[in-house]
Amino acid sequence: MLSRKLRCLALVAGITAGFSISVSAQSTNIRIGGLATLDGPFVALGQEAFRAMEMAFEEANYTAGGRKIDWIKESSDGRPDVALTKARKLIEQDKVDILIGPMSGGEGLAIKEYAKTAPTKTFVNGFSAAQETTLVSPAANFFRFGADGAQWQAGLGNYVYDTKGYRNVAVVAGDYSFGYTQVLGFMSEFCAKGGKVIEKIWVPNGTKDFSSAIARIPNKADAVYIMMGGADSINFLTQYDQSGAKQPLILGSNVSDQTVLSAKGPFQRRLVGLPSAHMVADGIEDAVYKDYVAKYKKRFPDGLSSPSAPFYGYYVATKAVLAGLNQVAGDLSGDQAKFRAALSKLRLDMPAGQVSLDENRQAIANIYVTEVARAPDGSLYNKVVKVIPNVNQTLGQPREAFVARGVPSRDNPSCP
Amino acid sequence: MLLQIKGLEVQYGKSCILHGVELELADRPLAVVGRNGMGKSTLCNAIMGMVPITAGSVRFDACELVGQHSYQIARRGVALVPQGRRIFPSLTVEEHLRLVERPGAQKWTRERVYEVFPRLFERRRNSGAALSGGEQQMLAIARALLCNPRLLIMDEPTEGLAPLMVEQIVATLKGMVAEGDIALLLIEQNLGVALEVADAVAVMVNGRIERTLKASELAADRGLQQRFLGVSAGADAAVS
Amino acid sequence: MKLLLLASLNGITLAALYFIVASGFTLIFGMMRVVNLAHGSLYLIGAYLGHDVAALSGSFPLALAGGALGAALVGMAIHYFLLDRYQGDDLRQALVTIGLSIIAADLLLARYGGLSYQFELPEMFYGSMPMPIVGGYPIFRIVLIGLAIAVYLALWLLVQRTRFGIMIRAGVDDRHMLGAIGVNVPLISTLVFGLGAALVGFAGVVGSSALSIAPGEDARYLLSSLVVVIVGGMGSLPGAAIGALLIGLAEQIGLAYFPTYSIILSFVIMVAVLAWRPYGLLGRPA
Amino acid sequence: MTISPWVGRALLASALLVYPHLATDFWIVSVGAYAMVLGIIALSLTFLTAYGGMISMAQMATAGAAGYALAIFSAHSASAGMALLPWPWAVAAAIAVGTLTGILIGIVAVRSQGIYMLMSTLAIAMIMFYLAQQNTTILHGFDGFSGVAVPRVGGVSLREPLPFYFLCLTSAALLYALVIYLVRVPFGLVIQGIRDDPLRMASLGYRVWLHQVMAFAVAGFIAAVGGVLSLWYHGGISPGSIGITATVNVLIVAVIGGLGHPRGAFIGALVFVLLQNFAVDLVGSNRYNTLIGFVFLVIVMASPDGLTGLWRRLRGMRKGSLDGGVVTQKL
Repeated sequence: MLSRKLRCLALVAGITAGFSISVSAQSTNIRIGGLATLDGPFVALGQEAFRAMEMAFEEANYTAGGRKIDWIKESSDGRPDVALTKARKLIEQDKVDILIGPMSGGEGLAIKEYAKTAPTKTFVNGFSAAQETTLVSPAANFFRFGADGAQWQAGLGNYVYDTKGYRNVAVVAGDYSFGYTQVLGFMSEFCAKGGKVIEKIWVPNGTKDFSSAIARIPNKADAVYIMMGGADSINFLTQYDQSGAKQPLILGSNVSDQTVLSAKGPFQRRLVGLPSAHMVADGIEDAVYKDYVAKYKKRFPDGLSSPSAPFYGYYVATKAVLAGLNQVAGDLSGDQAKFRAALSKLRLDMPAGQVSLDENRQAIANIYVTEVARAPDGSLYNKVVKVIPNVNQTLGQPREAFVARGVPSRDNPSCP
Repeated sequence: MLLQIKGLEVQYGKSCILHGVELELADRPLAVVGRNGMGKSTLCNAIMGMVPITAGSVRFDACELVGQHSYQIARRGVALVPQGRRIFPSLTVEEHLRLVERPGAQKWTRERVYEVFPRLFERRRNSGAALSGGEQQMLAIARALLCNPRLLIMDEPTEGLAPLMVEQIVATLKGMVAEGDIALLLIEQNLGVALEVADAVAVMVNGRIERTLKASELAADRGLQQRFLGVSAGADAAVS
Repeated sequence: MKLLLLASLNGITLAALYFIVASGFTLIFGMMRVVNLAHGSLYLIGAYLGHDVAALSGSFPLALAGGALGAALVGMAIHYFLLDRYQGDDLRQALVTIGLSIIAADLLLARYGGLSYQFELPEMFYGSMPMPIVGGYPIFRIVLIGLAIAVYLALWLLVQRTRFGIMIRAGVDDRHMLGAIGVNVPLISTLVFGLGAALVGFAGVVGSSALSIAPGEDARYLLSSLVVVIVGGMGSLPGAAIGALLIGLAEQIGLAYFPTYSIILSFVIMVAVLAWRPYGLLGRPA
Repeated sequence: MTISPWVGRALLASALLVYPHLATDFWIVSVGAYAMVLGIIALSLTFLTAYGGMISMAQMATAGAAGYALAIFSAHSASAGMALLPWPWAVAAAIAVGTLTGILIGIVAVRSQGIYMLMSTLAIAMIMFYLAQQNTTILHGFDGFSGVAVPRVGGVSLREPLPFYFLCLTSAALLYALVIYLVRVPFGLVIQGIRDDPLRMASLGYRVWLHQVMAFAVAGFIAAVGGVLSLWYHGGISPGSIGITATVNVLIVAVIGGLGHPRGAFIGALVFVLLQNFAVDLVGSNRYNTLIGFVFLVIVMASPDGLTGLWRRLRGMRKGSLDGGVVTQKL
């Protein structure tokens, strides 16, 4: 009895000691943690995220501000709980100085709250795009160099109203906060112009057979705005195509992503010409951007046909961290105060345009209105039809008024 | 010896059902008698490989059965007419027989079974669940015979049957014994049936074979019957 | 009216897919009392293998055969090497299959990545066909109904009309007795497991043509199979058909009329059935 | 080997008390405290299984019910700092909700047995998961609650590593003692009697279903405490906390440790937490799920009652006795 327990304890103590030693062997390197999803529904996005960090670090030769960089990867599965557990491990056990991540909205909210309990570290958002993360009670050490889900839709409402001439639109979107956020982004312009959203069909997360949701789309809708997660949108597009429905589609940001455009399937023929908007577009006609795409293709021959939005999100985040470190010459002393100040003032010239931060450390960036087009090699890409420069989180409205309209929900906003 | 059981032990969880059964059977029919809960059915199932055996050996025709799958035991020539008949309720009579019938020239065929049990032929399209107790028993016996066994184990074949039916079963058994090519191990509560069919009787008490004796010997000794089985002459009434 | 009709049609066609997936599950449980919680993994394996075959051969029928055969082989190996030894210990078998499904999900992710796959259907199955009242309806979803009926009839014939089927039914009734009359139950079990796996592998190819295939679908189809067979009664083929119809209709009609809680509806039906008939509509105690 | 078990227990207790003074915050909270939180939730399952012969997949959902209740009553980032109830009342209400959930689940679950019960409770867990995901007005839908305020007692936040560790340790010890106590009083003996032979207990005049539902109530209470601690640990709760992965994880923890004895829950939780944190370091960030699945599979196949049983058997083997090798477990 005794010997057994002693041995148990010895074992635990041994493991503890072993890992403690491996960590206490600290060097002068800067430790950067990467948190993305390699498991669960967002796995394809997670693979892109780590590719992005890898490419950014390689470009900097794993050095910033004169110090070497140690990169520690952790993976969650899209659940806030798990993201938090992994973030804790990165911060408390792996002793990273800076954490880049996470991937999805709920995770982002959890990490932002956790950031408040670790004020001496710096958190840079990866790709999570929930509006509240930086709009409501932001954390002083949490930075987001990417636009949020509502920003992503800037320009789309005006474009489909003016150019496509749609007046009545039906919405089919994922029944969760990211869906509400994107719809808000789309509707705030579209409704202001006088357009009507005559029906909103919220489909539960995890729905794979959308046929009956499609059946509910009213005939008098000029177009259908759709927004759901990657794999789900492929199902939707297929079923929409097969149902014989004729109305044109307007794509939420996830639906026009490369992870969807690159997926193999017969629905593809339906996509050409469909409008969408995002913080990046693979059809940007710009030498810097083309160079970025070329580097991606060269570095990741088994990757997508061009870098995806999550890749861009993590790439910009990593680039921002590196730039900040360079500005302070790698000096993270004083609980990283200097580094954070440098981050706040950064003006980054990124492949998709300049990025700067507002007072909540939320990105102000270009948004690209696009249409899906077919490249000469047969692959699909988002052709830029309009650039909306310097979109801020409140979509150009005064902050108080914007916040007062409340968090996006099933019924907010509304213009039937 | 056709069947030779040595030191057979069976446990269910922590409770011991058989502890050290010793039994031998040659060509002549042997009956095992005993009160309820003494382990008779467990003995049958153990021979057939249907319950895990803790210790001991079961040799059939000089071949060890312990550790073999029950289908292997069945293919060696042991057949069981189990307690409660265990007819497959979803199968028709015909399907029961098709299931066990082996191709090639065999002593027992579907035709012969229907000859012996004409009632089964009449009911061949009925499902096992729809049969009466006696019909089920005929079917269970027919199913075992179609395996063309060298040893037939019958566990309480007359249990719950009407007296007329019991007589018919006894007659069938006696006929089989008379033909002489199937050895019979008969488990019986009904002492009258046991004594009428078997030559020798093994008495089972608390998971052991207490004693093996000639059928005539037990028949004659009411004291012994009372002691081992708690029965008296009344039990014979079923047959007489 | 049009919406109700469309939703019902969608429900029936979804039920067809659910039935094909669940038929393998119920067959395996009925014969062996194995709750195969790796059923969803076999669905994924079938779908991915089918995709590989289609990529190599360009043939949809070959993909169907490849998915079914691949899943069958994997299923038989699982049964022979890992499950057969725990016959009768159903909890242990459930746990082993949980472990397998965790490993399978991860290895499939390593092999096929996180992207969604979808089959290029033969041209004749693609698009929609005209129908009264509802206007048009996807051809492949009608084909799905046909496939489900074909699977049902084939299984029915196999179970009712062949000696193998007699063995399966006898095994469901009393597998120990089946062994005692000389039937090699372990072999039959492995074959039945293979058959069940083949069905779900086939369903994987069909399902990823009608919908799509991606990591995470394993858990989804495992859950839907569980719900379908628990409602219908574990081990019963007509039960699986009834359960699939109920669940498919509930999901689609729910999605059409009260989408917010539609996804809960099928689980509520299941709990209601369990509370009223603990072994399902057509099931019976083990 | 001749030292009394009490000495061993005292040593274990003192080790658990000394440990947080030697370890880093990560080892105190993310390993030590979290293993105890997870262990408490798994304990509720082990209690049902070891003594009641029942497998419930809804224990994470039960814990989640308590967690959600506490999140609603407490201050959190969405309620802008206003708590509905003072925290002791909120905790009491949360534990009441968890216990009640356990009772309700039990009423449905005890209508079936064995593997059927496993499946029906899995279905109930899924209902609760989807309910949490779809209800936006009360349960905040897909995002759930984040930034839940953790109470301060006497100026000390319970979220600080040491207070939180000792809170978890005390809860775990008390619940463990509760289980050990319960199984020795008449109620526990009846539960075990029902596990072994429900018909016999029914014929002796015991109301079988009532006792089984009461066992679910006890399990619900234990899980509810785990749910409260888990909410404070994570600072929030979302549908994913009670989804299929989390649900299966509780089973994995209990099985790795051993379903035969309450201590298995904590041993399993410790192993699981270590694996979850360090499997990445062993096999790289890509295939750590394979490792977790493989460890689970090996333990399931090697030992029907997990690591506790394996340990017992290894000891038996070394002593040269065979009886240690036969561990039968009826479920």
